[in-house]
Amino acid sequence: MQRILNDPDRIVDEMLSGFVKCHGDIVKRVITGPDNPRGVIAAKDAPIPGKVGVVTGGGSGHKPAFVGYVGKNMCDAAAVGEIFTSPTALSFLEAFRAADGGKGVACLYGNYSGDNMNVKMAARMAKREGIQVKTVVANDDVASAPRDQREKRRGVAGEIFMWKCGGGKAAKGGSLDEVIAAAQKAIDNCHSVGIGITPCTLPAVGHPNFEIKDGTMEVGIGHHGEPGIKVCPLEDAKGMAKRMVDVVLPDHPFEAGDEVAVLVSGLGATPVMELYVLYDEIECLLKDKGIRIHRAYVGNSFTSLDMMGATLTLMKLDEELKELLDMEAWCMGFKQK
Amino acid sequence: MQRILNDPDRIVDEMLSGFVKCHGDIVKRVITGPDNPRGVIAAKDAPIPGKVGVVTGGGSGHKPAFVGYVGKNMCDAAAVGEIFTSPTALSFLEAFRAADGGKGVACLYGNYSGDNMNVKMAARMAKREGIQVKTVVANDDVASAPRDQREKRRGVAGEIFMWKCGGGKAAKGGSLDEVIAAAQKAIDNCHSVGIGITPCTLPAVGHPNFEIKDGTMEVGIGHHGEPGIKVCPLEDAKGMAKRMVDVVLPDHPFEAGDEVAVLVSGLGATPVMELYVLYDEIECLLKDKGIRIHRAYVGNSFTSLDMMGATLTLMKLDEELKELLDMEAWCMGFKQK
Amino acid sequence: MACFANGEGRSILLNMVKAIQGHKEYLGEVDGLIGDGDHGMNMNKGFTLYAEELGEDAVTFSDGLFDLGALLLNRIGGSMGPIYGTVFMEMSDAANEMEEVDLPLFAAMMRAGLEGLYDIVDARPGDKTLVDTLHPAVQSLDADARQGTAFRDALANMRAAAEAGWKSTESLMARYGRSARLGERSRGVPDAGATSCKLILWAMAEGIEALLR
Amino acid sequence: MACFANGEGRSILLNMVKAIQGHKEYLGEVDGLIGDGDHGMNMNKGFTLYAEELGEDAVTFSDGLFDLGALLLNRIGGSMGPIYGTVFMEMSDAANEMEEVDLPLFAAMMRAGLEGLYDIVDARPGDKTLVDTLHPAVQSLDADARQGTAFRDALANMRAAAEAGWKSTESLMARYGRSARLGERSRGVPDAGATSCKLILWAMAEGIEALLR
Ligand SMILES: Nc1ncnc2c1ncn2[C@@H]1O[C@H](COP(=O)(O)OP(=O)(O)O)[C@@H](O)[C@H]1O
Ligand SMILES: Nc1ncnc2c1ncn2[C@@H]1O[C@H](COP(=O)(O)OP(=O)(O)O)[C@@H](O)[C@H]1O
Ligand SMILES: [Mg+2]
Ligand SMILES: [Mg+2]
Ligand SMILES: [Mg+2]
Ligand SMILES: [Mg+2]
Repeated sequence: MQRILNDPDRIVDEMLSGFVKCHGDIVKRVITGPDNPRGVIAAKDAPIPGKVGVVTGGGSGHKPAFVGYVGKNMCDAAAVGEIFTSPTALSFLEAFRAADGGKGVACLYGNYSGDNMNVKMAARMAKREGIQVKTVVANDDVASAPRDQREKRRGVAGEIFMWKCGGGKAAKGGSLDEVIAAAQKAIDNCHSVGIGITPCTLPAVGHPNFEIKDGTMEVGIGHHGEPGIKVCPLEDAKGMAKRMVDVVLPDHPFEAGDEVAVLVSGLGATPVMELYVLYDEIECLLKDKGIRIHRAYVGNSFTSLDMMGATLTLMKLDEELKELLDMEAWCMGFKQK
Repeated sequence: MQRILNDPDRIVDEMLSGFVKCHGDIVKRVITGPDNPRGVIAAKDAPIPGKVGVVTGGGSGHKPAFVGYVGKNMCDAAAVGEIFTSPTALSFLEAFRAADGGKGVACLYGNYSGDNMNVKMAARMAKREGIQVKTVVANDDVASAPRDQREKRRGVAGEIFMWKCGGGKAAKGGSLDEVIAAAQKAIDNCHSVGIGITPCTLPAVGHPNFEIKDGTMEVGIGHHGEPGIKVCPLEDAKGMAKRMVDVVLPDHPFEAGDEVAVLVSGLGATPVMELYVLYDEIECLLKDKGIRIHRAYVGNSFTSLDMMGATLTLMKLDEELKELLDMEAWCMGFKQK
Repeated sequence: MACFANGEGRSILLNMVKAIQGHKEYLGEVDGLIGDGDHGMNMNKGFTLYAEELGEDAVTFSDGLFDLGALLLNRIGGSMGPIYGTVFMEMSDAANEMEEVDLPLFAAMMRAGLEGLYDIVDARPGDKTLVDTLHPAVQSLDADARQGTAFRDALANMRAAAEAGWKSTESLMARYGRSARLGERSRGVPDAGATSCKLILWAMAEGIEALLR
Repeated sequence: MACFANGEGRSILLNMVKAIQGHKEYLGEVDGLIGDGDHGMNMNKGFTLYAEELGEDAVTFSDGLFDLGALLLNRIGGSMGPIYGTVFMEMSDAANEMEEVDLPLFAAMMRAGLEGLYDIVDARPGDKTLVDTLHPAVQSLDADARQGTAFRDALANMRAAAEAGWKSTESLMARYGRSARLGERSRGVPDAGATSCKLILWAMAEGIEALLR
């Protein structure tokens, strides 16, 4: 395994150490109790009294997610788990503490069973401490369950739009219920799909986790390499774009005249140049359908270690979501004026 | 080859098309003559009358370089070559035209023989059109030639600091000579080294360009996979950090009390998480030597397609460079408030 | 009636640790096939940390289970933190700090673990999770406790039940956890949690067998 | 004295195109060893584009050289654009639109190409660049033109000189271009530009030989 690391079992803590050193103008590390030496990552000025706290968290290996979305007008704190492993309940609890400005905490996270269990336990503990926590569970990955079982779907890159809109609402002074409602609306309007073309290697495991045969691609792959809906021969960018759009469009469904935000995220090791080639194709397909692109984001926004491939997320916009999406934001992973 | 593309021979044009669609708020494509259908990428508001134009350019495959550094307070225009191939003289000429606000153009580019020849030819043509062009040639790659032959060294990620400082000077209303002097000082103060741990594959070639054997690493590798000073057994992040610092520090030389800017760039396919681990080690080593870090940047800032590995760049700061570095900037690849 | 001294728990616990450490790669591979490949890594990290913190100390079986469970819950996270954390801590509570553990008590501990788990997950037998290993093991112990089977025989029966349950996950379709989204594609591979649970129950049984008197 | 009709240049030019197209991978590999691997790709793209734009048209050798050179310079870039662009365009200028090309004229064209190149690069023989192929080829033609050798024999001599020059780059240490920074590590591999130059000169010679009368 050709990688840059020391002890694979300590990679998360070392990464956090470097992250905090580099982004001290945006974030800080907060340790509120002795049992969680890792602490959590919080926005530099968190908690903001009188503002609803926005919290997220999840396993590591998805950079910029999750700590890269802590900052102005996005998340106030993030709990950090081991690679591909939910943070502990204690860790979520610490994030709640770090984010709570007295108006309650909106915990906006992805639908994975570990996260579900740990957030639930943490929310219970927080309640005992007098912190009110409400949650939104992202489930935007179309490929992970049929439409009538949306509650079973995984959360993927759509989470970024959920944080942006929830975080924006909180920054505008929204109440906990308003923040939850905005974040819920955002994720309900998000539909994503991924295509994997190479597997990823967990540093502590040392060999690829699963196989994607040369010359094939996995349509609907999850952010941890969870197998997708279909393995098919590798296609060109045009073919991949069509496949992604064909999965995502009918799901909302998106229709001519709809205004959308588009996010094309690399899975980690795909050169960004190729993401623009892919976006170029996607834009053409959306235009052809009469869909209007309000904003587009292209980059490695939600990754899976060294996996090659990309995800497409479309969010249907209304006036409220547009206003929230357009707000300034300043995190390591999301800088917008 | 597992990649996202259509016709490998058209990848650069398709990438540019997607890039311009996505970043229309920052850049535009400018075509000033019929002979170069690709045109060049210019800042949205370029040329700015009365401001010195800042131009760069180079082969593709280095995203965000070069087009990702066109924008506010950085470059006004960039010429775009094929993958790893200098842009044509005509293309550089078009970039000069697109950037010239009547005060002349500072062409800040990297030391590669193709770029040298094409820029020289373009400058000659520009002169005939009444555009004054002066150049700074980046040569910050310590591993590429001994210190007493600095003029032979390649330009690598230090170019970003050169653009930042040159671009800043131009934005502040500096004259052409002042812009050139600032950019020259910036690059003279930059010292870089790269370590490659996997090779890269040119899309049109379809297999890795060169070999880095599993379990080894190439110290001093160039941004196109040019062999380095030494192949040695793969080390951990601590070992790599030490090797990089040991190459770079004696070169200026950097000394206790010096203030520096640090840039740790991934080579494309290395997960960003690992770059933070590396930065964590580098920061410790610099601190130990009494070197003060004024600003640090970590990310995929100057890449080599899908190569794994990283580069370290240190720039020695003085008051002028600090002021220029601290200025706001807004490009796809460099967003700073 | 056969029993073992709660105070001698150290060897049982270390046997469980050894079982996980020895199957770290295997568990990762099984999880890699239809999950995300981290199961071996996380389990190994948690169990190894526990062994390190225990050091050379003696510990009762029930206290050890509590410490191990709390460590998994508070320091490892993932699905395994809350799941095994809950199971082990509930088992510990049910032991009620008794000095000797006989079959009825051990069966009650195991049932408490399963019930604690049911409190936090919706999965039930047949859903291709570790419940498919744990549930038949508990059933088997309960039945043997009621029938007055010898402790040693009951442990052998429990092992067989756990193994059969684990094996059954191979042909099941996952409905919870990461592999749930695979539908039909999840068949043909055992569940990772069911696999680690089988290893743990076997190691626990072996540890107890060596102490029985 | 033997000569060929400038107006029949098409077959010579297409022979050069074919030589590059047929060695695209090989040139990429040679450049990959101590350069950046793009030499085959760029050369192939430029020469193929030229052939496409030429289509079915007839063209004089000298006009074709100019078009090919201009295309490389204006559309391909890299080092090859200015280098081969200059060489071909200077050769074309030196042909002076003559209707027949004999050995003295061809030798003069080649010399003009080399001199144009010397105007824009500092590399000289021994620096492990395409100069090591081009320079001896020009020398050989010059000598044969002075001595009145038959055109066909002079072309054979030129080929041998180019090949020997190309071969010599294998043991040289690079001093210009990307591989220059390799120092000692650049020995043992031929230079990419010297390789393509040899292919081009051979194809050019073959093309001329077929037209000689
Ligand atoms: N909701 C759930 N209910 C019951 N068991 C579950 C659930 N989610 C996961 N599991 C168990 O956890 C195992 C996976 O554990 P692990 O790989 O450590 O965590 P993760 O799935 O978060 O990566 C599965 O094989 C399954 O047995
Ligand atoms: N400064 C120079 N002088 C003479 N020849 C050069 C110079 N730079 C490059 N070359 C020639 O160009 C060849 C490489 O061409 P190519 O790979 O197409 O361009 P690049 O080096 O820009 O990738 C070298 O093998 C060498 O023969
Ligand atoms: Mg996991
Ligand atoms: Mg090149
Ligand atoms: Mg797992
Ligand atoms: Mg080359």
